[in-house]
Amino acid sequence: MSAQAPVAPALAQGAASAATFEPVIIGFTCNWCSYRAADLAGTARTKYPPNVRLIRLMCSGRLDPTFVLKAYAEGADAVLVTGCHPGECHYIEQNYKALRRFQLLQRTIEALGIEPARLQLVWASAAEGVRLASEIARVTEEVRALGPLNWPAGNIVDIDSVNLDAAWEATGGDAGGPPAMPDGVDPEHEAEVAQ
Amino acid sequence: MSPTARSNGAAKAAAKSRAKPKLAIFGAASCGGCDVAIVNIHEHILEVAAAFDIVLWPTIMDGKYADIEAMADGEITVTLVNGSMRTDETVHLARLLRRKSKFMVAFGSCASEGCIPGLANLSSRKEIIDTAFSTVSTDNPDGIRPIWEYQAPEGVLHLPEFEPMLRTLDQVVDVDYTIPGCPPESKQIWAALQAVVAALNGTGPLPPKGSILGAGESTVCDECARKRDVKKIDRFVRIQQVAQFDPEICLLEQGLPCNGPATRDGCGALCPAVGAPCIGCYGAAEGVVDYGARLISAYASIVEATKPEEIDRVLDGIVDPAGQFYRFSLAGSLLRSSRAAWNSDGEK
Amino acid sequence: MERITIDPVTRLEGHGKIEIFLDPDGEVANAYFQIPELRGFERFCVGRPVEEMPTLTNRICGVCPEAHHMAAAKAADAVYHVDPPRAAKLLRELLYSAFYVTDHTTHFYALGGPDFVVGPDAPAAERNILGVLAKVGMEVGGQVIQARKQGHNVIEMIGGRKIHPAAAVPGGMTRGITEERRAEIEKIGRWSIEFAQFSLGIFDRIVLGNDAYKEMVLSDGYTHRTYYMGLVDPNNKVNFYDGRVSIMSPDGERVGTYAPAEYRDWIAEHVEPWTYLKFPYLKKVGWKGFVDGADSGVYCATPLSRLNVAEGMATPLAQAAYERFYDTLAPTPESGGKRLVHHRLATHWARLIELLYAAEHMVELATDPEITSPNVRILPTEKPTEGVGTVEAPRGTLTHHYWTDERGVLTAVNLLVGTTNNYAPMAMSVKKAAQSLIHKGVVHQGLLNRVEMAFRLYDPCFGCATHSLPGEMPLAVAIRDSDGEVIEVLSQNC
Amino acid sequence: MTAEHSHLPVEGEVRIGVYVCHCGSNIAGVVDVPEVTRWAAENLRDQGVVVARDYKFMCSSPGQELVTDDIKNLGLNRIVVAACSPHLHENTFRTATARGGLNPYLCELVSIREQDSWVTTDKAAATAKAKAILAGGVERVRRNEPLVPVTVDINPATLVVGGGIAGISATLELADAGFKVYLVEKEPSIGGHMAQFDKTFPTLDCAACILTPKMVTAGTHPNVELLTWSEVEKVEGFVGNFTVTVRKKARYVDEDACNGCGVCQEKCPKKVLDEVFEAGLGYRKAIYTPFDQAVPRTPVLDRPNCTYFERGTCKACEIFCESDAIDFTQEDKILTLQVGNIILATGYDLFDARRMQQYGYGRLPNVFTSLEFERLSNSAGPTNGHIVLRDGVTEPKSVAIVHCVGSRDKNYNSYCSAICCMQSLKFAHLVREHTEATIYEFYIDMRTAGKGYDEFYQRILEEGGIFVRGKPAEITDVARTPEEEGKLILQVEDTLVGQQRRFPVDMVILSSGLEPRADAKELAVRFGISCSFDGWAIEKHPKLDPVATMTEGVFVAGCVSGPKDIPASVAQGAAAAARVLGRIQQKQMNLEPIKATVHAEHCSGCRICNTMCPYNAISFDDVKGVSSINAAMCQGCGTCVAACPAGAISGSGFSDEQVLAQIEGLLRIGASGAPLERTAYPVTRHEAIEEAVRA
Repeated sequence: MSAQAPVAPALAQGAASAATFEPVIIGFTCNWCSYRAADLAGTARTKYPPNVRLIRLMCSGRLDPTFVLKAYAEGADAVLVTGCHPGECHYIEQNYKALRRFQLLQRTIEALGIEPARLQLVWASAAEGVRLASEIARVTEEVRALGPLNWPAGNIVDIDSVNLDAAWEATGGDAGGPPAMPDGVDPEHEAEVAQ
Repeated sequence: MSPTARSNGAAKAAAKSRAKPKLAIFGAASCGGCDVAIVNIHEHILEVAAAFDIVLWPTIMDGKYADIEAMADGEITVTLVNGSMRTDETVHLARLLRRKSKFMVAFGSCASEGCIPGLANLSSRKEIIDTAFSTVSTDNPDGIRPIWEYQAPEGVLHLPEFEPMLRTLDQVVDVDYTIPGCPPESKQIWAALQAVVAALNGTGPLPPKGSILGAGESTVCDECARKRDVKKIDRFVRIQQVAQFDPEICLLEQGLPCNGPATRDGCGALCPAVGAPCIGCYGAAEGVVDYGARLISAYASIVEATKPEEIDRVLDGIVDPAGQFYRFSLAGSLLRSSRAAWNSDGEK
Repeated sequence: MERITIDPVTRLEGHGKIEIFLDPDGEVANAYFQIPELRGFERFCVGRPVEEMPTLTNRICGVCPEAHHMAAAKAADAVYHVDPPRAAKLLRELLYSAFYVTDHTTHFYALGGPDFVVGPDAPAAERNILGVLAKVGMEVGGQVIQARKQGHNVIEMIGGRKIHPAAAVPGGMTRGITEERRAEIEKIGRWSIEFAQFSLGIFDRIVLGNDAYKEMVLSDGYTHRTYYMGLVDPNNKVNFYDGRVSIMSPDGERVGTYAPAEYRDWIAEHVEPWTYLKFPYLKKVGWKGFVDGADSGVYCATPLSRLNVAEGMATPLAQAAYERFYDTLAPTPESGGKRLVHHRLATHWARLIELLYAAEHMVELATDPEITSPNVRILPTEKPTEGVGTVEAPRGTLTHHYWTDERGVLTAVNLLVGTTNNYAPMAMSVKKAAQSLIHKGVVHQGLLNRVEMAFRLYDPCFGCATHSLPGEMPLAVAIRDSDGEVIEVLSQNC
Repeated sequence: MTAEHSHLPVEGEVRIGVYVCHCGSNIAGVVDVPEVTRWAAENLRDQGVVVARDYKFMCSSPGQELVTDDIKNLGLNRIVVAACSPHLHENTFRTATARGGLNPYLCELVSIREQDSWVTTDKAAATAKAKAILAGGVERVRRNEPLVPVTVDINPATLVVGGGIAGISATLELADAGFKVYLVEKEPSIGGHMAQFDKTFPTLDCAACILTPKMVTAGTHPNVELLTWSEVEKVEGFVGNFTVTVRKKARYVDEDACNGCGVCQEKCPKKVLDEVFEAGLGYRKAIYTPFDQAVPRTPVLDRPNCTYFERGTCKACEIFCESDAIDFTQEDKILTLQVGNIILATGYDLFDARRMQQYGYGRLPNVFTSLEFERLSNSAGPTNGHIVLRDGVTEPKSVAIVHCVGSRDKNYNSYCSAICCMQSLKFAHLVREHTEATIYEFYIDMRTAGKGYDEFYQRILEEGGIFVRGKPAEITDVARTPEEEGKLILQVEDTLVGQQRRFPVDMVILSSGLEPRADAKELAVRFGISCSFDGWAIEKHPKLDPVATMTEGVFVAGCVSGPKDIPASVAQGAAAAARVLGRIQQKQMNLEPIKATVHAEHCSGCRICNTMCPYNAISFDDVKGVSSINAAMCQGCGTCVAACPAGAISGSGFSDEQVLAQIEGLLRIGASGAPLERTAYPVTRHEAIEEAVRA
C-alpha cells in the first residue's frame, strides 16, 4: 500500500473535473476469449482509450472478488471483468459462475457506496476485438463521467518516531477542537488540523 | 499527579521489572464481552494471576494509566487489547501501550477486525452523531451535539474526538498476535494464554509474529456436526420464512445464509448447533485477504441459475449484502468502510 | 497550591471522567460527569434485517448481552406481530433468569460487595473479589465461581453461547431443550436458591450486623428522593422479562403504569453538549436539571427501584426477603403511599433479593411441563412494520424500538438502555459527594471512595450506555479552581 | 539503453531482469522504450529489478541471448519481457529462460504491443501505460514460483465416436499405424451420412464406391473393434487414462453366429417405414440391415416393431435362420473400455425444413429435403434412382432447388452450412441426368471455394438451368393464374432484376443446412469439452489447433465442430489421428502445470468447490472430510480457487499472491505517468499532531 501522509484534507482530488479526469481501470481477461480479443484488437490496430490495464486470468471463473476490491483499495476508479460469452466458455460453464459472482459483488459494492457502473462485465469472444475495443471506450467514458473513486490509502502512523508528550504540548490544549456551536462536529476539522 | 509520584512510579516499575512477566488487559471501544470471556476461564484465572503480574485490567481491578506511562518502553510483556479504535483517546492509549509492551495482542473481533461496531463505517460520523442525538425519544430542540472542547460556565470540558472511521488495532499500531472471536471462547483463551506462558518459560515455542492464537486454521464447517453434501442454492431463505429446518443437515444447503464456510474455526460451531446460522464472529480463515470477498464468491458460486434475471431472483434473498458479508469484518476489510464514511459529503 | 502539569494520558484518562469546578471560595461550583464514548448502533443497525437484531445488539454489551438479546427478540416479535409459543417464552425467561443469577452474583461479590465486605475504607487494591475471598473464605470464592459458571452453562444450553447467545429469533427460539438438559437446569436452579440465601446471609452478617455500615446505608449522603421505574407483572410483582412499566413517585404514589410500546409518552432523553450520553427523564414531570424531588423528572431504574415500584416478589422466599427489606429500612409508609427506600446503598440488598427471586423462578420455569416442548417458534404471517421490546436489564429498564420496511429490513432504531436511566442520578450523587467533602478548596481524601461507592451501587454498565465500557466504571476526577486550573486529579480503577 | 546496478547476488534475494522490446517500430514507434527502460531501472529497484535493457527485437536470437547471458552473469532469478502477446512469444522467452538455467515459469511476458502501442495514439499515454503494465509484470514475477509439469502415461488404445467418414478415416489411420481403436456407432452400421448419398461433388464419383471399401476395411481390421448399435454412456479419467462406459444395445442377433445371409430380412413379415436411412421414402423390415453394403452385415431386430415382441408369435426370422443367430433373449451389454485418447466424430443433423412453414415441407407433398433427394436419386434407393414426385410415378417437368434453407438466416442459423451450394449444383446435375425437367436454382450467393468447385459450377451453368439470385419468400400451391394450377409456386424477389417473381414448378428440393446433433450439449458435457452457443464443439484454437479441444486427450473431427464437406472431414479425421499418434508415440506426456491444489489442513469440507469442476477433478473424501483435486484432470481454470470460502485452494501460475501483486504494480502510476493520486485516510487530532511533530 502506498504510504501517504494522512494530513492532506480528505477528497482533495475530488476537485478533478470530468473533462480533465483520466480514470484508471483494471480489466480482467480470460485467456481464451477476451485476452485474445484484445490481441486481435491490437493486430487490427483498433484504437481505444489507454485507461484500461489488463490482467490475464485463465478463465473469468478464476476472478476472485478479492481482486476487484483490491483494485479499488489500490486506487482504481473502476474494474472491467471480461470473459467468453455465456455458453461458450472454454471451460464449459465457468463463466456462469463469474456472472453470478459479478452480480452479487455489484450488489455489495453498491451497498458500500460504490456506483455499480464502476464494476462492469463484458463478454467478448476471441473474434470480437473491435467489440472489446468499443466496450473499453464506452466503460472509460462512463467512468470518466462518474469522476474519481480515489479510495483512501490505509496507513499506520509509525509512532516510535514521535514524542507524544511533545506532540500533545504542541496542541496547546485546544488542538483541533471544534468551536462550541450546536453542531459539535466541525466540517473543516481535519483540514484545520492538517495545516 | 506530581513529578515525584511519577518517579516513584518509575522506581516501582524498575522494582517490578525483575519480577513476574507483566500482563496488561485494555478495553478500547468494547462491549466488555472479552473481559467476561477472560473471567469465564473461571478457576484458571487464579493461575493467570499467579503466572503474571497484572498491571492493568480496568474492568476488573485497580491500576492507573499513570503507572503505565511511567514504565520503561517494552516493560510490559504482553498486552491484550480488546475493543476497537473509536476515539482519538483509545488510539492514543493503544499507542502508549504499544510502546510499553513487548507483545501486543489484538484480542477479540473488535480489535482484530472491527466487529459489529465496525458497521458504523457504513455511515459518516455526522450521520451517526445526528442519528444518536435526534431519535424519537430525544428531547433536543436546539440540535445540541457533543462538543470536544466545550466551554462550560465554570471552564472547558474535553471529550475525546469521535473519529471519522472506526479502526482495528493493527490499523493503528503494529500487532504481534491475534486472538479472534466475539468474544473468543474461554477455553480457547485459556489455551492461548497457556501457550504464551509456556513460550515465556521457554517450555514452548514462541508463535511466529502475526500468528492467530486460540483458533483453528480451517473454517467452522470443520467443527460443525451437520451433514454436508454438494451445494446448489435455488433460493436463500430467512429464518422467519421457514417453519422447520432439518436439524441434521447443513443450514446453507437449506438456503439459510450461514457464514460457517468462510469463518475461522475454533468456536466449536456453537451457533449452527443451536439452529442459528454462523454469523462470522471468528473472522476469516488462515491467509484470507478479505472475508467478505470469500463469502460473496462462495455463495454466488453455488447459486443454481444461469440467466441474469434468475440469478437476481435468487440473490434478492440476501437482503443486506454489506451486513451479510462484512458483519464483523468491515473495518478490517480491504475497503474498510462504505464511501460515506470517508467521503466527507456527510459533513459538508 | 502546587500547580499540576497534566500530560495527555491523565488528561484523557478514564472512561468516565469527572470535572469538579470550585468557586473563588474553594467551594464546589459544579461537577460534571462525562461519558466519553459512543458507538452509534442506532445508526448502523439501519439497513440490517430485523431478525439479526438479537445477535447484533448483543454486541452493545458483553456484560448483559442476554438483556439486549431478549429486548431485541421481543421487538422483532412485535415488528412481525407474532406472539411466540408459550414454550419459547418459558425458554427465554429461563435463560434470562439464569443470567440474572450470574450477573447479580458477579456484582455482589466482585464489584459492589467489596465496599461492605472488605470495608469502604480499605485500600482500593483490596476492595475486589480477592479481598472478599480473603474475608469470607476461599470456599465462598469457589461457590461464586460455581454460580457464574453454572449460570453461563444454562445460558449456553438454551441460547447456544455463553456470551452473546444466538437462539432467540422473531417468533420464538431456534430450538427447544431436551429433558436431560431440563433436569440439569433444574438442579442448577435449586443450587442457586441455596446460594442466594447464603449470600443474603452474608449481607445480614456483615452489613446489617454492623451498625456503622447500617448508619452509612441510611446516611443522607447516599439518599436520593427520585422517581422509580421498573417492570411489574399483572399482580404488580417484580418481573424481569415481561409486563408493564410502573412508575413510583418519591412520595410513594404510583404515578402510573404503561405498556412498553407507550414509552414515548412517558420518557424523553435530555442532551448535554459535554457528554456522549443522554439523560432520560419522565416526560410528564419534565427536565429540571440534576435535582431530586417530585418536581424533577429524574428517575432511577435499579434493583432498588424495581422493589420500590412493585408490591412484592412472585416467589415465596424472595417475598419473605422483600418484606424483611422494607420492615428494616422503611417501617412506615411515606404519606400513606407505598413504603419506599430512598437509601441508594440498599440497592445491594435489593440486588440479593432479586438474585433469590431469579433462582426460585429458574426452578419454576425448569419444572414447567411445557419447557421441553419442541413447539418453540411460529411463523410470522403479517407484514413487518414497527415494534417495541422491553425487558428489565439488571441495570434498569431496557427498551428497543424498531421500524422496518415490508421486507423486515430496519429503517429506524431507538434504544433506551439500562444504565442510561441512572445517568442523571449518578451525576447527582457525584455532585452531592463533592459538595459534602470539598470545602475551602480542601479535598477530603475519602472523596474518591465516596464517589466510587455512590457509583458502584448503580452497577453502572457503560458498555450498555455508551457502548464503550462494561461492568465497573473507571473514574478520573479532575478538580479545577475558579481559573479553571486543575488543582488535583484523582483516579481510581482506570 | 541499459541500466544496471551491479552488486553481487545475496542469498534469497529476488533479482529481476527487465527486457523491453522495440519490435522495430511496432512498439518503439509509439512507446518511448528507452524511457520505460530507464524508469523501470530507477523506480522498480525496490521490487528487485537489477537490470533493465531494451532491444530492437527481443525475440531474435541476440535478444534472447541478452536474457540467457544476464541470468548467468548477473545471477538473475526472475525475468520480465515487455513485448508482444504471451500467446505469440511466451514460449520463446520461457525457453530462453530455461536455457539460462532458470525454471521457465520464472519468466513473465507482458504485452505492450497488442495492448498498448498498437491501440494507443497518444505517445505519452502509451508510454505511461507501458510503465504500468511492466510494473504489474515485475510485481507479479516476484511471486512466481518454479513449476514442474505433471507427467502422465498414455494408454495406446483410442476411442473413436461416430462411424461417419471422418470417424472411419481417423480409425483407419490409427489402426494402420498399429494401435487399438474402438469405433463406436449408434446406428446399426457405420457409414454415416455419406452412405446415403448417390454422388459426391465435384467429381461426381459414386459415394458408395469410394466409401464401402473403407467401411469394409474398418469392419475387418485386426486393430479395430467395431461397436455399432452402441452408445457412450460415461467417460471418466483423464488424458492417457480414460475409462469409457459403452452401452451395446441388444441386436437380438448373435454377431458371431450370423453370416449376414439376409434371409431373416426376406422372411420377416413386418414392413417398417425407414425414417433414418431412407429418410422416410422407403421401407425396411423389422429385422434389417440399413443398406446392402452395411458394415457389419449383422442385422438389427427393431424390437418395438417386431411382431414377436408385440404379440408373442411369429419368430419367422428365427425359423429361417440357418445359423441359429437369432436370440430373442439378448440384452443390452455394458462394456468398459480403457483408452488414452478420444476422437469425437459425431457429425451433424440436417436442419428440419418443417421449421420453415412458408416452404410447406410436410404439407406440400412435392417439397423434398436434400436428404430425401439423395435417396431419390440413389440407384440403390427406394426408387432405384428414378426421380419422381411423391406419387412415385410422375416425373417432374420442372424442379426448383432452394439454397440456404435454415442457413445464413438469423431466424434459424446465421452461419453458412458450407456444403449446400455445391450440393445444390450436384442436384441440378442429377436432375438433368435423370429427367427432362427445367431446373431453377434459388440462391443468395454462390459459394464455390474449393478445389474444382467453381469449375463444377461453371459446368452446371453450361448444362443450362435458371439461376435466380433471391431467397424464396414462400412456396405455395395456391395458383393465381391458370398455368400455376396444380403447381408449386415459389414467390421470390429476384435481386438481380429487383422485382418480385413467381415460379410454378412440379418439384422443390430444399437444400437444408447442417446443424449440431440434437444432443450436442449433453455430448459435450459427457466428454468434458466446450461447445458454442449453437452446439458446435469448440476447438482449442480455430486456426492453429482445429482438431484439439480444451480437454487434453479429447479431439474432434468432421462436422462435430462445424459444417464441412467430405474432403475436409476426411482430412480432420486423419489430422486428429495424427495428433493422437503423436501422443501415443511419446508414451508419456507433460501437462501444463497450471493446476489447483487443496490444502487439506485448511479445508473444512464445506463442499462448496465440489460442484465447481466441469472435469470432475474435485472429489470429496468422506472419511477425512476434505476435498481433493486430481492434478491430471484439472485444466487449471481456477474457478474452484476463487470459490473456496476458506482460501484452502491455491492455483499455481495464477496464485492470489501473483494477481494481487500485479494489481498493485498496475496501479503504481496514474494515467499521466505520475504516481497514482490517493485520498488521504481521514485523520484525527492525535495523528495530525504526531504528523506535525514528525514534520
